[in-house]
Amino acid sequence: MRFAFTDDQKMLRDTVRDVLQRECGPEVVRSVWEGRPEAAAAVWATLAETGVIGMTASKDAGGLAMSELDSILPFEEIGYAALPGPLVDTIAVGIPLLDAAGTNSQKDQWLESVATGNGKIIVAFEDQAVVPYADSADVLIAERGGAPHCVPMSEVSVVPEPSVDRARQLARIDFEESKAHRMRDDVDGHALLSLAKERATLATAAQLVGLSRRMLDMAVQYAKDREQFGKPIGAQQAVKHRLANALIQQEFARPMVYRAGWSMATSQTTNEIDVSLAKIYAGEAATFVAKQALQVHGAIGYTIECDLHMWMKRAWALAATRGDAAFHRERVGRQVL
Amino acid sequence: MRFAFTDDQKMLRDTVRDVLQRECGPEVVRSVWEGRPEAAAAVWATLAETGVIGMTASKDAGGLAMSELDSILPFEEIGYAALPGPLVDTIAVGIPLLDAAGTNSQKDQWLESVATGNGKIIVAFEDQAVVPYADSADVLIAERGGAPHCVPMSEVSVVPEPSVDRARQLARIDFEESKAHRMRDDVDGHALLSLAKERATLATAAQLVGLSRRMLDMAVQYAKDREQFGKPIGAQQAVKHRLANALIQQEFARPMVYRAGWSMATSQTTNEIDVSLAKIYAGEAATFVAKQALQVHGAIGYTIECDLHMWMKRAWALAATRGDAAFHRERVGRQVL
Amino acid sequence: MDLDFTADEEAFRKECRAWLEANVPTEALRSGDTREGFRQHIAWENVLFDAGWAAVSWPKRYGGREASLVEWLIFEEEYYRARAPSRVTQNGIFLLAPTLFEFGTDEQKERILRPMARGDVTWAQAWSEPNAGSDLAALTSTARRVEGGWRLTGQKTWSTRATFCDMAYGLFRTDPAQTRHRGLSYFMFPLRTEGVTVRGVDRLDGDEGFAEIFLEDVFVPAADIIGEVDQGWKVAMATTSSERGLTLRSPGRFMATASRLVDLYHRHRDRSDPVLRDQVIQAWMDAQAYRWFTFQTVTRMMQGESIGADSSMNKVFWSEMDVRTHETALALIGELLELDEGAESAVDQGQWMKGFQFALAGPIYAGTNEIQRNIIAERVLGLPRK
Amino acid sequence: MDLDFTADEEAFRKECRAWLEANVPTEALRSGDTREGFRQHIAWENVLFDAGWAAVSWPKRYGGREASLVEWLIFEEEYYRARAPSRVTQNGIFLLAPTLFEFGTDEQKERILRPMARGDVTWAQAWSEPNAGSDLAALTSTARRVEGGWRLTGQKTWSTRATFCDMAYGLFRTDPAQTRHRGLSYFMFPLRTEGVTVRGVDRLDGDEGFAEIFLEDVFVPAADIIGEVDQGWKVAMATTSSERGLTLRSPGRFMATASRLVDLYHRHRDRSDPVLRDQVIQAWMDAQAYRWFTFQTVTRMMQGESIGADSSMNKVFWSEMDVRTHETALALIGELLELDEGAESAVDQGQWMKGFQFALAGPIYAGTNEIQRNIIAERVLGLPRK
Repeated sequence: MRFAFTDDQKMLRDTVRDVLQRECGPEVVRSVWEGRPEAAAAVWATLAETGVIGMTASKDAGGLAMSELDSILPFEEIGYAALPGPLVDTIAVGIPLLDAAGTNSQKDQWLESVATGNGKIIVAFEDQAVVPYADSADVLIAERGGAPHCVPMSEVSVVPEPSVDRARQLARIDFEESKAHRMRDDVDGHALLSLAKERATLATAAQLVGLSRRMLDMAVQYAKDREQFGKPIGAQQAVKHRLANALIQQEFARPMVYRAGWSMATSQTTNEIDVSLAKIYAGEAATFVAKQALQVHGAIGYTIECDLHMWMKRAWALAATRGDAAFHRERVGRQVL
Repeated sequence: MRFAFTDDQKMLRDTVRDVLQRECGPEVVRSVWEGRPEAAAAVWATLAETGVIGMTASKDAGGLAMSELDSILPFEEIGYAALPGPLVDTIAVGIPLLDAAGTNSQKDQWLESVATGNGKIIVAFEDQAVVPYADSADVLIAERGGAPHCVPMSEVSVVPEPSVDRARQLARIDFEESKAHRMRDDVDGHALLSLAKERATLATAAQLVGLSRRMLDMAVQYAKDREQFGKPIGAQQAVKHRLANALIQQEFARPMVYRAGWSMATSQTTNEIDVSLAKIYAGEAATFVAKQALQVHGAIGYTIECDLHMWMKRAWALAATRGDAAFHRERVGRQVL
Repeated sequence: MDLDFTADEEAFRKECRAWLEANVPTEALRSGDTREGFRQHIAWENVLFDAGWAAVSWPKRYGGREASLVEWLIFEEEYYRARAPSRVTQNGIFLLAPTLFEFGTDEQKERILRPMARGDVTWAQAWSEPNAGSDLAALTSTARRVEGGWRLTGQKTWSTRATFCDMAYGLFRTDPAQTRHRGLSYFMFPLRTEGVTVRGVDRLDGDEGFAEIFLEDVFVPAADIIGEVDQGWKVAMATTSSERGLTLRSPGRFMATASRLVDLYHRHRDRSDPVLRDQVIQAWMDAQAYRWFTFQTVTRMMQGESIGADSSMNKVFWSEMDVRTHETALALIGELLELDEGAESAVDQGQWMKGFQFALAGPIYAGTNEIQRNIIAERVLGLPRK
Repeated sequence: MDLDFTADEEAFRKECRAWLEANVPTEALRSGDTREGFRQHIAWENVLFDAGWAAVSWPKRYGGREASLVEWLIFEEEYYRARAPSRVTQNGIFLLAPTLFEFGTDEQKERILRPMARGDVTWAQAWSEPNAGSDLAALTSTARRVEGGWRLTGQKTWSTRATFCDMAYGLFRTDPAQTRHRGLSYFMFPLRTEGVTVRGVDRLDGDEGFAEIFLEDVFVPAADIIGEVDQGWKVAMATTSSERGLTLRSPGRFMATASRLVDLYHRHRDRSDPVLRDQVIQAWMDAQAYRWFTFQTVTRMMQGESIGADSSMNKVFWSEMDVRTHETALALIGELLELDEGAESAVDQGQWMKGFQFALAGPIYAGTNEIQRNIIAERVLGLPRK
């Protein structure tokens, strides 16, 4: 029993953190928010250079063949920075699916270009009414009739459906199915899609942890800086206890997410329930921290001039997506009771 | 629309309050707690003299023919004092049942003596596994086969079942049914028993409000008196907010209870749901206030030397009796949804 | 105690309902916190005033109906039930007007009230300053006495709809030798005049609901002080108490939200788990609790009692109930909750997310709930200040 | 990261489980907080020690097995799973011993540890005083230097099981010229000696679990100070941190409670509404969360990190989880929840109400949760003290 990341995993986290700190300040997120998704393009390119975009690709495909556990900390950092774009879909879900189920021609067309940062994948499961980042993606991997399909975005119709998080370009999508879209039929497409759903959920949970940490950092900083009644508001016991509660909820969510990463990476029999626990705790922590951070900020937090709102809205969206609390609690409940 | 008690109702409340303040200090409750139920006998007698015990009896029976609304404030005061004894059973439930469904001989034997304080009624509905105060009662009114029965306690077997609230002598009871026990068969016994259940629930809710008020008073006083770190603990914002939350929950429960009293007294069609709302809010307020009061008291509140525990345990017991939160929430839910 | 409405009250309700059914615009107006929507709402306020419904509890001479507090609550219930437009005049009618009734001169009342209630002159509050939010007494804006009046200088913030309004009111330090609560006066001042700059600030939901107001030597005639010079704190406190209490958030609003929630529940029953069902029940019950608490309070007021710090309990209760109710709605909606107004697939046109964001301001504005709990603890329970 | 147990760890678990299955008394002992029960529990402690299970993480020379922290957690999981008796030696083994290991002399360790772990000499903590609870530095008990040692005078309170114990430990002011945290020393002192009066105080659940200790000129040899004279605060703080943290409440305890709750749920399924079902799930999940958080912490410790103020998060989490879990159990039981131990109709012999009352102390003792949240805010988040 050893519950800690390896030095390699931490080094990768530090790499991602450095890139995002340098290249993805709040002003970048804000630019995307205001309708300029190209503002994040350079970040994507730098991440690709460091190997993060292709990290889950097999070595044959020029990737690092990294596991779900290896990608947990990078996704946490991506959440911390609120970097917009189909990162989960591309890294955690799309590349492994393409690698495992793509035909040779699909792989030739997409795998290397995506893994090296020259293309973006979005993934649509059949239970999704809308998908994010369709505007900026190059290829869609879609579940249809229980089987995976690989469709160039040029063949996909996209109807925007604005999200409250304007950096998440949501859309309804549709496509005319053709033979060329079908992925390999000599693999168990259903099983791969199931696995893909768990991976999407896990990576989303990791992002939620990062969002939570950032909102808490913002609130703590604000509580130290803002003075009322002649002292920092962070000296008020009510503010202290509010932020202490936020920290507790966040810190008890983290090991749940890390553990789910390990369960996925080592194919534990409990991995579905572990992923559900991760999503429940991470989602509840992030929305709870959001609420505390907003209350600590007061009126300033209630404006779109303050950066907080971009993280808060991402947290609301991600907590409800890839199975909301009701869905995952029910899944846990069926196992436990 | 006028949501206020009359001067008469308030005068009656003041009378009860004065009697209890004078004669039912915590030491009286403690005596009963320690196994001397006779310690409360004088209080019962004084209450009878003021007419409170017989208040619900019809004028024919020498009572004041007072309504469920009239008895709300007295029961709140009884809760405030934590006076032990079958007050709800006798005043709110037993006397009106005896009055409405008693045979002439049952009434002759019990009604006047009970109404004047010379006897105590306990009431047992069929869904009750245990009943309180069987030890100190003179007559039992029991639901059996859906019909009310009136049984002298001398004919009832009583097996004690200790409550965590030692002032509430709980017991399992049983009796051999005989013809003499049957109450009048020319009245709708089923309807009277249903009404009796609502009355028992309502009076219990009123007691819970009183219990809550007393615990909050104790906690506020303690917070003013107890000093730590060179100042009263009540100057700490965490203590302030805890007690403010307690007050809010309590004060929003009160009108729900008063309203249910009015609904019962005026036979509104909504009276079942109104009684459920009263019980839910009063029960949750009392248990919430209990928890806050204990935390404010700290270790001292955690001993049986401090009076608080007697109120706290009564609150736990009453919140769960006459239908707990789950029961009443379901009853409300069926109406609302 | 008589919780039935009187025949007069029932008649009043019937009249409200009939008028609203006939007059409430069938098509939803744009948000009153946008420029275009504000104009639409003002047109509605004109209609409302001309029919005598703009300020039902006011004296008839100012355009009211001299309705009792209970009748006012009935009006509100009917207003929200009819889903009538939100009141962009509320910072005038519900916050400034009570102050004028208590402290204003006859001249001020004659001049100000009717145009305010009709929406001909619109009012914004100007309480906070960048460094005086919760700590209102830390304000630094000043008023300098000049011939015939005063010159105001300083900066105000979180001024709701000030970008669209004509006038504002707030506190300024008239005695520079005094600090904190002393030496302040309560001014009404124009927003469209020389020396005033108003900068809109977008709210969480993207609407331009707030503004900053910059004042540089802005002239205000002496007649536009309310109450006595240097007594502004006392005058203002009367207003903040009505802001917290009944007038800002009457139960009708939450009863309407609760019934819309029940309706949403029925439409989403397929995905709603039993825990959400219970939360829907809780939301409905809480709206009831708030209603009965309010009728009890109103009865106390009608019997001449003053409510004072008790109104802080109202504020905490309704603001937190409103957040919980919207959270429950969003949980019922599930994954699609993030869809914004204008998204075709949005449930109920995205109004629940919009309402949720609006509700989140509840625990912050009109005195944060932290401040309210301090008030409850200190003034109602008597706990020591320090 | 490897969340599987190693072969050695699995073997250790197997050994624990086998021994406990063979040795845990089949009939429940009386409460260890009653005189008779205390005696029964001590007999059990003897058995435990003689088999080498009393303090698994201690060095072998003191009767331990030099188990790793992970192995200690495994032992605890097995111990609670087996429903073995509660540890009446815990205030010695888990609170005093860590202090002795860090600050004690070799002589002290040789003399004290084995009898402590075997239950031959039993230990009570004596931290609080009537006017020094949360504010421990306000204590007024003194130690006067005399030939060969010290004379202790003062009053201690909330001393768990001091009525039954042989010895106690606590802080006394050795330098009368100093105040607050300065000039205190950490003493071990006898409870059955001249000048000591112990008065039992009944807990909420009626057991005589607490005591007050009155000391009048009680002699203590110089050898019974731990650490340096006047440095007692520093020494004590090391202990209070282990009190809050892992050693006092290991996850095994809550996992066992959660599985008993699941079992109760299955037996009361007929009356349990879906909301209670969800609370049962929550209780189970929280016990899991606490377990994984703890394994993460223990890994940090095994890598040489010091945990410090983070342990306050443990304290808040487990204490509030424990209350919630018991509240859920009581809600499942419903109307019969008030039945006490000894009531025939009580569900599970009334243990849930008993456990609930015990759980209620969690947010109070070992530093109230208010104090813990202050620590988290100030020392972990770095918020200003004043």
